Amino acid sequence: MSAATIVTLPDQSTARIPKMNFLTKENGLLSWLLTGDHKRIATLYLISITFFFFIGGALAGLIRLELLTPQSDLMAADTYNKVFTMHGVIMVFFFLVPSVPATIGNFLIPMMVGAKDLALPKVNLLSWYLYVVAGFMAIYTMASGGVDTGWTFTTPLSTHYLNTHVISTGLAIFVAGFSSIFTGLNFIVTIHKMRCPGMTWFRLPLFVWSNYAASILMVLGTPVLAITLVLIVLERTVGIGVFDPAKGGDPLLFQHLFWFYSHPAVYIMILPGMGVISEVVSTFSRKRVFGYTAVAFSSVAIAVFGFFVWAHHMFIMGISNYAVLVFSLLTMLVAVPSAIKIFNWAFTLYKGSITFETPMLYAFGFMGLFTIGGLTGVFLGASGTDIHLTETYFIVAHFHFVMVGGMLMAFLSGIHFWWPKWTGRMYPEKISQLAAVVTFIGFNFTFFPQFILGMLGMPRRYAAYPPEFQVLNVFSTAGASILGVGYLLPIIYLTWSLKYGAIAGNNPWQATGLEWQTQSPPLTENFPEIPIMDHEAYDYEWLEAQQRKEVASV
Amino acid sequence: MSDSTVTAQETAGSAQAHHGEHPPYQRHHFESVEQQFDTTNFAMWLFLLTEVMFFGGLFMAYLLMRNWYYPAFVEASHQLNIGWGTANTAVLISSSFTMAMGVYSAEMRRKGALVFFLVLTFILGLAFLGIKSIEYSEKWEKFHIPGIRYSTSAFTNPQSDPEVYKEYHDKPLPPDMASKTELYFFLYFAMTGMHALHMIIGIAILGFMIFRAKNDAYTTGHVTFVENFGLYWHFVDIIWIFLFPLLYLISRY
Amino acid sequence: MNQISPVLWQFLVKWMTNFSLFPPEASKIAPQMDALFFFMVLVSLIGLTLVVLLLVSFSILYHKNRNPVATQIEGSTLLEATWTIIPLGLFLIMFVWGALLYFRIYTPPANAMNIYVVGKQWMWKAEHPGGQHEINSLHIPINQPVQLTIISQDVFHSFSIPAFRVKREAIPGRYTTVWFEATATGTYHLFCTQYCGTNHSQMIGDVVVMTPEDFKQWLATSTSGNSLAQNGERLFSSLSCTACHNTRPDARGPNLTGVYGSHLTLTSGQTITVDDAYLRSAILNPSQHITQGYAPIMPTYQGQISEDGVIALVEYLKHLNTDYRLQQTTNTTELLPEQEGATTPAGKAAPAGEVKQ
Amino acid sequence: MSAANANQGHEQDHEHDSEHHIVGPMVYLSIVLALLFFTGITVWASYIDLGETRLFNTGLTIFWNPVVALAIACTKMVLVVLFFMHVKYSTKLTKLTVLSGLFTFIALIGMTLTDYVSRAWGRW
Repeated sequence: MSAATIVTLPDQSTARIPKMNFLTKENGLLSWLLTGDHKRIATLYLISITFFFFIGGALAGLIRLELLTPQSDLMAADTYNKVFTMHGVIMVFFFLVPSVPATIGNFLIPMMVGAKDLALPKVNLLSWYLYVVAGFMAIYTMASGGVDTGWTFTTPLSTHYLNTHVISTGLAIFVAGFSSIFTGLNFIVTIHKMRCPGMTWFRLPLFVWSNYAASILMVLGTPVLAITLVLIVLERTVGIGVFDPAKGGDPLLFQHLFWFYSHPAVYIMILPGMGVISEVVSTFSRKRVFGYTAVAFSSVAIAVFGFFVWAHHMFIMGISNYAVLVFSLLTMLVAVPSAIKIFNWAFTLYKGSITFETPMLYAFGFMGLFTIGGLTGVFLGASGTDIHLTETYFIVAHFHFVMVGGMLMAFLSGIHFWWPKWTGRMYPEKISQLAAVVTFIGFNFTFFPQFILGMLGMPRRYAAYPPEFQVLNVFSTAGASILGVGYLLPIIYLTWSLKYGAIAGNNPWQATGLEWQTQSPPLTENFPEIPIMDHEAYDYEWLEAQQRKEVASV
Repeated sequence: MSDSTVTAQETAGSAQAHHGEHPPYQRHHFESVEQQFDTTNFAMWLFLLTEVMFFGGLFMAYLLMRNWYYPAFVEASHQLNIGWGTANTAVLISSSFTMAMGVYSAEMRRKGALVFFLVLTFILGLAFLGIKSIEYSEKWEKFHIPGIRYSTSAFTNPQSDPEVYKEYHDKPLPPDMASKTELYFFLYFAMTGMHALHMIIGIAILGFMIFRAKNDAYTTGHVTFVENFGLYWHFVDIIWIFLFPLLYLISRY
Repeated sequence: MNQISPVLWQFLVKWMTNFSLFPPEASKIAPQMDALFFFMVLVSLIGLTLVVLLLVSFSILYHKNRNPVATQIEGSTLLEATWTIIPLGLFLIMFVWGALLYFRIYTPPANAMNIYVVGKQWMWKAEHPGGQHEINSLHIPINQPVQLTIISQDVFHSFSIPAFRVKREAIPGRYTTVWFEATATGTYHLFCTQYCGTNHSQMIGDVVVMTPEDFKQWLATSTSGNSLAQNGERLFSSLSCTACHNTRPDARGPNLTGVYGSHLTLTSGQTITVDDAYLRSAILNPSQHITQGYAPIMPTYQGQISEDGVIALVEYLKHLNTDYRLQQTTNTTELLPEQEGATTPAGKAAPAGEVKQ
Repeated sequence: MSAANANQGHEQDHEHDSEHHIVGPMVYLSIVLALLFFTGITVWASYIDLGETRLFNTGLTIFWNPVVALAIACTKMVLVVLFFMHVKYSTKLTKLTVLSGLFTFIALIGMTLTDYVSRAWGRW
């Protein structure tokens, strides 16, 4: 990378972390466990989510190790099944869904709309506790022998053919679901009702827009999953089923209800990430996001269309072919808004003044990988190719490109971007840039071969596979180890930076968002007094004017 | 709250205004009581949306199964007692009314009336659950508890259940169809049970509210809680308004 | 070397020997599917390179060193319209193309020979009309459309032949069909791609494509004596279906001669065409399929016949074109003129003559 | 400048703050009577055979009793929502929220039915 940077730090010799901030306000464990402060709750979330991310990651490591050789030699088949099931459950419901919204979103949305806190602080805390309870249930499941349904709980397998801990897992997800419902509800209300004077809808940062869209999906989609899981549990306990073909039920009904949530869920996962990218790209190219309205509305469009495409997970499951037509068509439509976003971000760079701090590197990684992930999604949305590609490693590669390559990149980008605001200290730039590059390389090594494996027809969820697939699997595993390093590095240096990082000051990135106009770490009340939004989002002229004023006043 | 007239101007204005004499029930992060009321009210509505979708899955299942196994669902539903059902509907609707009146008297700051109506709602809610339990126990006696205590004899041989038979003169169902009646009762218990659960939660909250209403909690201009609970209660009422015809009535012919 | 790292060694050996990057195209549909696949790959590559090109060139052109001050731009409706319309157009092309392909893959030709496949934890069981059973393997002739009628006995499975580019879910309680026409002899992978429990990854097999002669020979050698239809016939009488389904004028059940492919009017008033799926559910859930003019007295056979048994019965009824056998089984001597005027369409009779050599 | 923006910032959300409408007892009373009346109607209607209409060449048959019963149920719902739940007097936002709920519910039912209904059409 070049020397050019926008980072402007205060004079380290004199600079101090402000004595009064949300971290130092009160001390003691209780002041954290009973807090209503969205920033503290976000911090709690960040810790718990990182914890689960590494559990899920460790499981992923086991999976890759097992797949190093064609035979199932590292672990027995049923162990392998439990491992990938828990990997799926933990990564989806305990990392991806809450990742950006519950941590970064929780921390920023009130500040971005210029409010003192989320609309319902207690509910916010409740949703964290629900998350923790669900987390314990999930861990209990693992400790007591695990579950091997796959995270999709396909009936009748999950209801009548397995004697693992399906119920506790189901309930764990049920509780986690309500945690995310409450988060989403809180966001929507906050964004509608808590905006500071002058903060019109079209002055909101795009991060808020995309979280708003995701929240709508959380609120309206998750309950359907909840009731579906309730029915699963009832079917296992009381033992009569609307999902059991032997009793006259219909297993496809389960698929419909399950995917009615679980397809929008992937938008719950990706939309907030897109929000992060909008912020980062704009900041590091010193430029208003190209076509603000288009990007904003494309988020909402994704949210709305997202409810009408779920059956594309069932093309070969014997749903009516007319339904296949309808859903395939709608799937193609939902692909468009994502394309719009990508190009808008690309053109945000146009005539910008670009620098490459770590968040920007991650953002670039996102744009590249998400483009691949999105386009391969079209392969699966087109009914004809779906027949061959679905249920193979192609689909695995596809959603890992979107989730890991897209969402996780965005998450890390956001963490680095707002780290100075969160902790008041900078992360070490060079090593973090290295981490970003390592992650990108490792990621491609890991998941690109899986596209080829998928085209070759290697089925997913196989503990053992025909020998001719081994070379690519070895590649994949090798890449995974690099990827692992890429994810461990941030933990290390971010923790390090908590104590030794350079003092960041209010606005190290020269960014325009309201959150940057207050001290970092912020006050518990976010702002000394409620700000008044008197300029558009991403208005860099305004920022410069401000700074000139300050300089003059000093 | 009725008399307060805050306009957009003031709400916005109060932003800069110092955080002065707030009423005790206003939370620190709100700019005004109005904003707080709006916000919590909107939040309640959103919560009701999730509730709608929560029941949505059950309605979908019912719709599908009923169309697949029509005869079974018809005859199974004949086992329900329209009398009890109607009574319950009436009870629940009137409880909705008393709840609405409760909200009104809270807005009017009439403590006595508020407590009175809340207690009335409380009683009506209990009445509903009472009737429901009578119906459930009936099912238990008739071996219509799916999965636990079930027999299809009433459908393979309707005469075995004279009082239902003399009313409907059901033809005996062939065994494979009769076995599908269990699906009906499963959905019946799932839906009414889920509804009853909401009722129980509601009643518990009501008890808490009555207690607090006695200490002027809601009659000093802060009706938000009562109002929002009202929304919840009416929603539960609406669910029943649909369950009643779906489960009891539409299969009479 | 081997001491240093077995994995690396193995890896190198594999690299030299069998390392495939693209699956064989062994069916008629495969090239068509690949055509669409490569079209999509092409589009994706173009799209990706476009994005990357934009990103890279902008990052160079407008790097802070080169362009210290950014020029603010609102956006451009024209540009945005372009990258809304063009992707949409491309996606719609893919949709139409994909849909056409989809229908081709799931619409078997009339002259396809039918093989039944039962999936159960954790094996595939194929049943040829000639009575040949095979486990975890499927022998088929080359250049001959083959239709699979698939069902699962327990959970969801998925019958996948990558070399043919076909895949179909095996659903409990319902027949699904898929067809293909092999174009190259050889042995190909058969996978279960829907996660189905512990030994999911053991639920694999071989699809053996043979020349017609070899196939005939294989059929001859591996026959179990009597055909699927004959098994069905035996089952038919052993379950004493003939007690009602016979040709006597006082028969309590409809005469099933030539019922396959005929159009029936049910008591519910709807008219249906009799196909495998109908026959199956008529056996297992009779009361939903009562032919008009008959009482709902047939008992259910749910749980009494295995899926294999049902398949045998279906196959038997399929080929029940004349009364002759039925009268044999009902051992009535007097031959009555046929009342129920259900005649079999020629199209359906074809496979019968074909497979019963 | 800021003042002007201050207005436009909040007006869409706070339009009704000025008069938090209170619904009077008479309204509630008439509504509850209407509801009870409709309950009576729907029970009464269920005792009459309203017959059925068969849609040709599809397996679909419209039975009129359910249609009527549900129509009445919907009317009752509308009454409750509009008056007991004050939607009639609420902000556009609340109205929108209610509608979006219905919308998603219909999406769930409707889109799922596209599968089940059309299964009868083809041979799949």
